[in-house]
Amino acid sequence: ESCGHIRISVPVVRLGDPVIASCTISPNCSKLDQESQILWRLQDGPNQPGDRQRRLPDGSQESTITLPHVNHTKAFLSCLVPWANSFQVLDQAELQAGYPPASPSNLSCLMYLTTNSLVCQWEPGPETYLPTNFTLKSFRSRDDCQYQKDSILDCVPEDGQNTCSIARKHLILYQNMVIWVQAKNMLGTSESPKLCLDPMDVVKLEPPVLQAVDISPDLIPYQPGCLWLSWKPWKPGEYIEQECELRYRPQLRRANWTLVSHLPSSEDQFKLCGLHQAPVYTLQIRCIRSPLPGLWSSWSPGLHLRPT
Amino acid sequence: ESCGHIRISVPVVRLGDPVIASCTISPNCSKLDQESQILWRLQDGPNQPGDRQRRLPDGSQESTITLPHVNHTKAFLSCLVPWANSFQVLDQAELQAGYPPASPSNLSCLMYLTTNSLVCQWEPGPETYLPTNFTLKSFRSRDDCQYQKDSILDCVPEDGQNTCSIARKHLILYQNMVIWVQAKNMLGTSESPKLCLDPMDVVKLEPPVLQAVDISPDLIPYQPGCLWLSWKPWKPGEYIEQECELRYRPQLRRANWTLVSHLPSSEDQFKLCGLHQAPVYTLQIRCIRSPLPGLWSSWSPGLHLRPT
Amino acid sequence: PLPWPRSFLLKSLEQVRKIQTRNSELLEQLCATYKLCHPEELVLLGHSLGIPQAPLSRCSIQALQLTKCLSQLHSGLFLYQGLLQALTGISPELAPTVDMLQLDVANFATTIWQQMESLGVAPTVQPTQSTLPTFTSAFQRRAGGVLAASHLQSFLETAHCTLNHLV
Repeated sequence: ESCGHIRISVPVVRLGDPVIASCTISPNCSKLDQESQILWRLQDGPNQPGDRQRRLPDGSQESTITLPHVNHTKAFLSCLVPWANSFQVLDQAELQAGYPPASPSNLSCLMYLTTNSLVCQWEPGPETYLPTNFTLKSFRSRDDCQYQKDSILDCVPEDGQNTCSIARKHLILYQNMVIWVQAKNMLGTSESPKLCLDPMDVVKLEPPVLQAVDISPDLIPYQPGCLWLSWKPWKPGEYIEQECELRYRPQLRRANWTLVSHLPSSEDQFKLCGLHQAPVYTLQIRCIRSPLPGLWSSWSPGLHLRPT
Repeated sequence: ESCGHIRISVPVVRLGDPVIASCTISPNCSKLDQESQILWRLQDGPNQPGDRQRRLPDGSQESTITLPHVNHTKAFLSCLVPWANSFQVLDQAELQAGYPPASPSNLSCLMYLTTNSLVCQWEPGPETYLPTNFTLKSFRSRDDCQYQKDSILDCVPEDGQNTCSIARKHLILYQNMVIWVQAKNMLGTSESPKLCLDPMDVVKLEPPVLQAVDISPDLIPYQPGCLWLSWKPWKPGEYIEQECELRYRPQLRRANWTLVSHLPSSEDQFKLCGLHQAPVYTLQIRCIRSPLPGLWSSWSPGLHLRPT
Repeated sequence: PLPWPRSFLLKSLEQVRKIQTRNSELLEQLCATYKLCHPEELVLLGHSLGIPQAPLSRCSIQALQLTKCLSQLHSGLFLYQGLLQALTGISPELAPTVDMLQLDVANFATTIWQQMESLGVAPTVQPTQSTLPTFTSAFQRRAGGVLAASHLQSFLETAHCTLNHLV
């Protein structure tokens, strides 16, 4: 049976909050001089006496100490007694301090057609100094996300990551689902606002590959300042009906983009004329799921072409 | 119950060997004209009749075919009958051809002190064209490796890798162990020659870090053509008694190395003189476990210094 | 009966295209790997194995009955989801395509079922899978898979026509 035993009011407190600890030396601790003064040591600080030491009815000695402001996020509090010309550590307690988690924010999700997974990311909020677990939670709902149709799925991110990937087998495409993030540590729990989305409405679409088309002069009469283009939708998303936008500008300093909207997602021969401002033009295309809801793809890499 | 059934003499043969197959159409296969000629198709080749077709006592029709030389490593053999103005596939058998595994060769092992694992590698031998499993097998032995003290440990390499890593918990350091590789496929099994080694005798030692030492002139009288060096053993292997070798040469075309052997593994001030052939000299050091058996470390990266 | 909402039609068309794309990938893989490239050569085997074909008679443009068409669509998708089950375990190379196809078919069935619920024409109890054919050899399982996938392809063709006609 060990001689000393520490009890703390709360092992984990908010940074700056007080902590009360008591150390009790049992009477049947033969090797110790029962009258010795119980001392305390925080981390490798000085040995200091408690606020109060008293003998309990059962003969054991009890010292109590109050640490007014815990400002170590992690510290060890030891209880000692003088012994020979040194000290003996009788017990040690671990103190942790930090903050309860703030609500995770900026939760956003993208559906990747290449990996067939819905990847969500969020901002964790300020440092809590305590081990804090984030869990991406979701359940299937009906059109208006008002009520829960399935059990809640927990997606646990890889260590320290603020992103989580929900595998295809857990997703029901074309149905709304409710998604949110829960943050939990020893001092509390918080939740992000809830998202209501159909994974297919947040598909990460890639732009088509824009290509120049060689038109042989005998087919089409020569026209100066023109270009013929073709593009095909990005393969993994070709079943998605899309609408595209083309932008082009002459390779001149401070040249502005000209935009051509409402283009089809596939085009074999698209003629662009009136390109007289410079020998070389830069062209880019991007697409969006339409008429169903979706997100714009990024612009395709710049294509630099010489008009006729 | 399906109408046709293929039987093959052997589903896996040596490349170039013959295979005999038979296809039997049961009499109670109502939809079929019992007299129809049974045809064969290898992969997507032409439909060809068998060598012989006969009616069996129980009324079923049986066609037999011999493929004299199987030269597909993997092929599908189908049994068909004419039907309406097309054909009907009644059954299909998978044929595989390849070679039994040759004995794996050049088995060698190194003990890595950083990962605490014994990593062995080998050469698998010629392509067998068949799924072939390699297993690194080992058991603890006594000094002369003559007999087996423990059960055999199987180390299964990652897919297609010809290397396997035996974790520390499976190793008894400073004891001999017998290690070999077994290769197995449908056509046979083979084994590499056996190694008898103590993991600590094959430690992959890293060279020390060679450094120049600045000797202040007032301490030691100026001497032209000299250099002072220091080195410390590689941290993870510092408990291993080692002997080192230094080599140096002037930075001249076709300069030869000069070797200084039997050096200690740790040196604070090593004086090297007689360096008059060039303004800059290149120096390298390597060490080996000694007097206990071991392997030379690689040479340290070249250190380029200007003698005094 | 109530017309089908445009968003339902557009989503269903997209799902049909998605499944058709993946289903033809599966048929290509079955052809490339097992040389089973002509479903018409497996008709006899299909009969003996009892591979069913889902009817879509109430969805044909000529005899279109919206409510019955919806329930035929749902039961057909439900049937093919089960039939594709036969393909799992055929080979590691095929597994990803089959798994995704099954999920896409199941999700499309959910879209249809939800629409039936919205229109108040959904039966109270979800259908249960009828007994599926059993396969006694790897060849039967592959041939069953080719037949199921090719039946599914023509099933989707009809569905695509109907949905296109309505959108």
